[in-house]
Amino acid sequence: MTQYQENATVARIEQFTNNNFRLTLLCPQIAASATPGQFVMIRVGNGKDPLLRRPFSIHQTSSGGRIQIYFKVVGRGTEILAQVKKDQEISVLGPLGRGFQLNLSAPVIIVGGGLGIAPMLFLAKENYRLKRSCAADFVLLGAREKNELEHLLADFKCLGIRLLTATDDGSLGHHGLVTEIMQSVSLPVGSTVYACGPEPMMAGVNKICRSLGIPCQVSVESVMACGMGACLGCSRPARDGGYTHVCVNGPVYDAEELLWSL
Amino acid sequence: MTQYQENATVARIEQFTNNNFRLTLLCPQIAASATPGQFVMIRVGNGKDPLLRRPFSIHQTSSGGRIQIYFKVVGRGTEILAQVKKDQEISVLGPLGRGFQLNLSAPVIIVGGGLGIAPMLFLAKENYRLKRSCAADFVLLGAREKNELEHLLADFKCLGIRLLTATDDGSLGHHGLVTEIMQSVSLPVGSTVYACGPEPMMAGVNKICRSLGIPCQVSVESVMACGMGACLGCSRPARDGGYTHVCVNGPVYDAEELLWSL
Amino acid sequence: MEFVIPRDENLPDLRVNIGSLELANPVMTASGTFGYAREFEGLMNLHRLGAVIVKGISLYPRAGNPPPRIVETACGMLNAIGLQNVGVDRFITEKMPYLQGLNIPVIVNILGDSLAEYEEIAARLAGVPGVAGIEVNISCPNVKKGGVAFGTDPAMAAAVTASVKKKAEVPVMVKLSPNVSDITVIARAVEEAGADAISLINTLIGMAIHLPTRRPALANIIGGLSGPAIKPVALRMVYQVARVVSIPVVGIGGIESAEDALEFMLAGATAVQIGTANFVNPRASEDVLEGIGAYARAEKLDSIRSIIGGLRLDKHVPDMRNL
Amino acid sequence: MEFVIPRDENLPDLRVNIGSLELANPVMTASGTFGYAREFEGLMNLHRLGAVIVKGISLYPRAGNPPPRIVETACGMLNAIGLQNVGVDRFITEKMPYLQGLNIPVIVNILGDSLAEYEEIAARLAGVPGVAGIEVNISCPNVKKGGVAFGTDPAMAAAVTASVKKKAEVPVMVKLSPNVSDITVIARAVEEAGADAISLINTLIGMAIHLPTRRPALANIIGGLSGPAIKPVALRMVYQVARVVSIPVVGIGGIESAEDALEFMLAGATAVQIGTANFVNPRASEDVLEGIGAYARAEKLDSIRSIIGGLRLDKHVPDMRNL
Ligand SMILES: Cc1cc2nc3c(=O)[nH]c(=O)nc-3n(C[C@H](O)[C@H](O)[C@H](O)COP(=O)(O)OP(=O)(O)OC[C@H]3O[C@@H](n4cnc5c(N)ncnc54)[C@H](O)[C@@H]3O)c2cc1C
Ligand SMILES: Cc1cc2nc3c(=O)[nH]c(=O)nc-3n(C[C@H](O)[C@H](O)[C@H](O)COP(=O)(O)OP(=O)(O)OC[C@H]3O[C@@H](n4cnc5c(N)ncnc54)[C@H](O)[C@@H]3O)c2cc1C
Ligand SMILES: Cc1cc2nc3c(=O)[nH]c(=O)nc-3n(C[C@H](O)[C@H](O)[C@H](O)COP(=O)(O)O)c2cc1C
Ligand SMILES: Cc1cc2nc3c(=O)[nH]c(=O)nc-3n(C[C@H](O)[C@H](O)[C@H](O)COP(=O)(O)O)c2cc1C
Ligand code: FES
Ligand code: FES
Repeated sequence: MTQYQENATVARIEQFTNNNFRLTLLCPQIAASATPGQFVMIRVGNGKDPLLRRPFSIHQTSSGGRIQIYFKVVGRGTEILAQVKKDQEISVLGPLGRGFQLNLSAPVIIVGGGLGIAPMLFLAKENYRLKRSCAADFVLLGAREKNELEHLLADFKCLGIRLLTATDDGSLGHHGLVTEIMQSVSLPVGSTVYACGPEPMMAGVNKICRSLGIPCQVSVESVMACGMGACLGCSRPARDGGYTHVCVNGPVYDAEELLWSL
Repeated sequence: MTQYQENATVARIEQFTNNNFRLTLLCPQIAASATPGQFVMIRVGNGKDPLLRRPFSIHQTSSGGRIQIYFKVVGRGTEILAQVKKDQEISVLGPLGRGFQLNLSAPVIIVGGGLGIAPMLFLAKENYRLKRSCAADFVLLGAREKNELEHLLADFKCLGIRLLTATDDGSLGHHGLVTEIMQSVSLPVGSTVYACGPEPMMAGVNKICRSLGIPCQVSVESVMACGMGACLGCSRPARDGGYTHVCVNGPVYDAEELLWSL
Repeated sequence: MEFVIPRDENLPDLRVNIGSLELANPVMTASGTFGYAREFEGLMNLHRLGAVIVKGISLYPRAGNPPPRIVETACGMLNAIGLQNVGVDRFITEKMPYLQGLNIPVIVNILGDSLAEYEEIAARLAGVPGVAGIEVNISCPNVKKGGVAFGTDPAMAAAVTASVKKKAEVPVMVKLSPNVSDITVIARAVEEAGADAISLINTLIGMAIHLPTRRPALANIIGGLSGPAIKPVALRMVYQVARVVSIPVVGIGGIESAEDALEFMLAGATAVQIGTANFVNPRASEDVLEGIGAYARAEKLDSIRSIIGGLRLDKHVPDMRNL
Repeated sequence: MEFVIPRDENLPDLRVNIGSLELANPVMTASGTFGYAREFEGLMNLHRLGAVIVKGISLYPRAGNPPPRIVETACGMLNAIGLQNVGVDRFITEKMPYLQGLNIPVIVNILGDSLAEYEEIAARLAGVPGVAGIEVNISCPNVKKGGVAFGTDPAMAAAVTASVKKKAEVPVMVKLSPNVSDITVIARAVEEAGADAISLINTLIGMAIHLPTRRPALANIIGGLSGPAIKPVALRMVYQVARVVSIPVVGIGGIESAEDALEFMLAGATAVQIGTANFVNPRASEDVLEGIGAYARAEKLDSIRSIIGGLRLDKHVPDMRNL
């Protein structure tokens, strides 16, 4: 697995809500080698503070050597990142981590909640590109409210995969949790579920999958310093009693490898 | 002496050379109370690094509540400052320090070298505004080369005070040091000399003044943390054997109060 | 000493006690970073300060170190002022009248070269109107004689404390040096010697080099590191000390915001001091005070005292981030 | 051990010696910040490193601390990894073959719970092909047993050094803890006990609190502070130690650039280690190396050795700034 440190040019900045942004970054080497579920570590400034890079899922790649990240301002680092200017250069390290294992021979259900939608577009696109037919597949997206979702839908819709949405306030799609719509779709034996979102959502998705005997791959988070297995900082308790390192063993796991509290 | 901490709006950015900039800042309280020779402390960023404010002489003030600073990029702080955008807000603290003592009843010679020209425009303007006649006065400006000087000249010229220039490379005015042109102008007894520039220049100006028995006021620098007498960091050896604090006792001194090595 | 503590009934109760001294709020200014208060007069409301701590005072005036005395470092600064000050007698006649007029507790930071000097300074401050407390600096890294030695040896630290206590008529707070192997040993020693409170930390000893000239950035070669860079060390030491002493602990080190101050209080500090931040934002202490008030209101605290030492250690919530 | 030191005749001479070990250049990677080197394979040219120092190895595998293990601070970070590692035996079989193939000196950082454990690890490393040196970590703040105690007591530090020296067949470098009152005392103790070199500093002990949850930011509560924030402390300690020992000193702490590295060398360091900077810029060590080369060329140095300890203390040029 080869990784690159590239000075990426900011090609496009989209602001969806007060706090939700999408950046298009020109970093050809990373774009060419990334697979769905992998992430990048971005240096938000040139100075010594904030010191560490910030991890972001690869939202999608383009043949023009671009990648996108979709992120929310939650603290100092993302605040600075939200202020980048077009054509500015920022240092991007990637692609990092182990991504999703595609299942090209059976139905897949892709479940994204909140910012967890970020890696799911790349996954859905690759799934669509490589698979003979997506007729049995589903994309289920949840968010707090309509304006956190609507700008993302076009990119999913053009794949023609069946798409269902849920919002906490009912402003778009199902009024409630994405796990609720999941229970309304049929999950045939042999299908694979992919989930990324808040911990309780992923725990809920996993619970449903387990009860149906369906494998579930989740993409999880952790605090990270290096993103490449060097610092051992990103540990997460594993089912086997030890720790797993999200940056190299994940961020995508078979949900059964991890511990869930629901 | 009242001081203010204002969130100043950047009203105008002028770039004269690769490294020389002039900023116009809207900070009405500071503008209204500043006198020539005083300075401001500017916070170049919002973060924790670089931590300390940077001192800059007040280049001129305007009745519209503006001040100007004229500065050169020499390190991290000035590098960041050179990248401010129009309409951005930056925190300015001032006016600080003791400025020049005007002499309205006798000829004055204003000598500025390099970035030391910065405070001299404000001084020349006040001298012109308050004095009956400037017919016997001189402004002497020195710099390394033409393009460090030429953009500043218009503002001086419109005062009608006699203006002589010197450049190290001869690209504008006298080919040599500003102290050399100083020896070519008559310095009548009773006149006052004001100088700001590199230490050797000020030492040279002072030597000439001393030999003629003419008082010389100089504006000097020092590393500063607070700019307001609180940290005692900006000490400079004084002639009396003790230390003087440039931010409160200066930056303008009677040259005889300080120690000079030439 | 008695102070009229302004207590707006709509405001949360921010009062805290440092020994017998009640402060209107837990925000003080750190010695050496706030001059003699007057410097900040026009830039903030001095009357709102919980207390003001003045620049370190010695028995005789000191000229301080040659320049350069300060240099910026990553998220911090080094200083080697060398305790320049006017001496205790001129402090009393020249500086105290203004300070007394502020009607807030004035805590005098003192430093001596010997036990006798510490005792003598305390004696001269006894009965001076307006002096509400003494902070004993046993930790300044910039003075060759005395200074460090007192702060790193528990027996000496205790002896200094006892000397000052002998003469002091106001609460005595001892300010510890962080440049020690085990801060709790020193803390316990000064508590046993009668300290009414402990403040920490003073600066970490550091150094910077100016590569182009290949010279030390400070004429004194070494200096004291302060600012946000040292906050993690300060917070750790406050936490460790607060667990082993029963006198109040005052937190110092890189505090810039109300969040910083509240973290120190959770770690066990009864009050805090704002140092280097005063240089960056001359009204930092007032901003911190307002932020603490806003927090107390938002969290519906009856008294800010309720968060002192309130760090939750029960069960760690793994950082599941913010997806 | 012998290494083929690539020596381009057009390049300045950057070789330095750590005891009997000659390094092609003074740039190493610090333990715990560079994994087992392979992680950086595609991101920089590993063959150019002066030496690689691997993550701390203990006698038996360790699982490390529960998360969160890291948190960012002002210009720095805290870590409480808890010395997670595969143990010395698996290190030798699983990690050494790759490392040996790099054809650069591999220095193994070791940590034990007792003198016997330190000795045993050294014994197991004896004769392992590719191991060019041992770095003895007596300073990790994150392991309850051993760790800190060894690093803060001169007698214990000396005893650990002697134990390792008994079995080691390669130069032994002892890595000091900065969390002590007087670093020179520990440095002299390990020198007398036979250390071939001293590296410093390990992390400062610090703490961070997550205000919204009122909990420590690290599950371990305290952790080790690293990064640019600690550079002034590290530089000061290197300066102090280099003046009192005659063995080589290796500087560590917040080094991000060639300028930083050169400052440590002026202060007395023979070589440097790049730590936290590897996380920010995975090719930091190569960038530092190139910068040192450029400096040596620009300053026309015959050998980089000529700047070691070259700090100029003669006469201070007052900071007249840049007008
Ligand atoms: C593999 C991976 C992929 C990711 N992909 C995305 C993505 O595609 N889009 C996206 O928006 N984000 C993504 N994230 C999360 C993203 O990295 C963070 O939001 C970002 O690093 C925050 O940086 P910051 O400086 O803005 O916030 P910080 O200031 O670092 O803090 C962020 C938040 O975390 C909280 N926090 C900090 N420490 C603790 C603690 N100890 N316990 C509990 N809470 C704490 C803070 O309160 C704050 O709310 C991903 C993370 C990982 C690991
Ligand atoms: C009262 C006053 C008024 C001023 N007015 C002006 C003005 O009008 N215009 C203007 O351009 N500048 C002015 N200055 C200077 C200005 O403040 C500095 O140029 C600025 O602070 C530099 O900040 P920086 O972060 O860019 O550089 P820094 O990174 O802080 O370093 C600046 C330079 O100083 C050198 N330096 C740092 N430490 C030392 C040391 N110990 N010994 C020797 N050299 C050292 C560095 O090598 C570098 O070249 C004034 C200074 C004072 C005190
Ligand atoms: C310029 C300066 C001067 C100081 N002078 C003193 C002093 O005289 N006495 C003292 O006890 N502490 C002194 N200190 C230490 C501060 O009071 C404080 O303990 C330290 O700076 C850490 O806090 P901070 O990070 O908030 O600045 C000084 C600090 C600075 C920066
Ligand atoms: C995540 C992390 C893990 C570390 N692990 C070790 C270790 O196993 N052994 C050791 O001696 N030092 C360890 N250190 C300390 C570093 O080697 C180094 O001494 C310290 O970080 C200071 O250097 P820096 O500021 O350049 O990072 C670790 C540091 C970090 C940040
Ligand atoms: S983030 Fe460093 S090992 Fe995972
Ligand atoms: S800069 Fe602080 S006293 Fe002058």
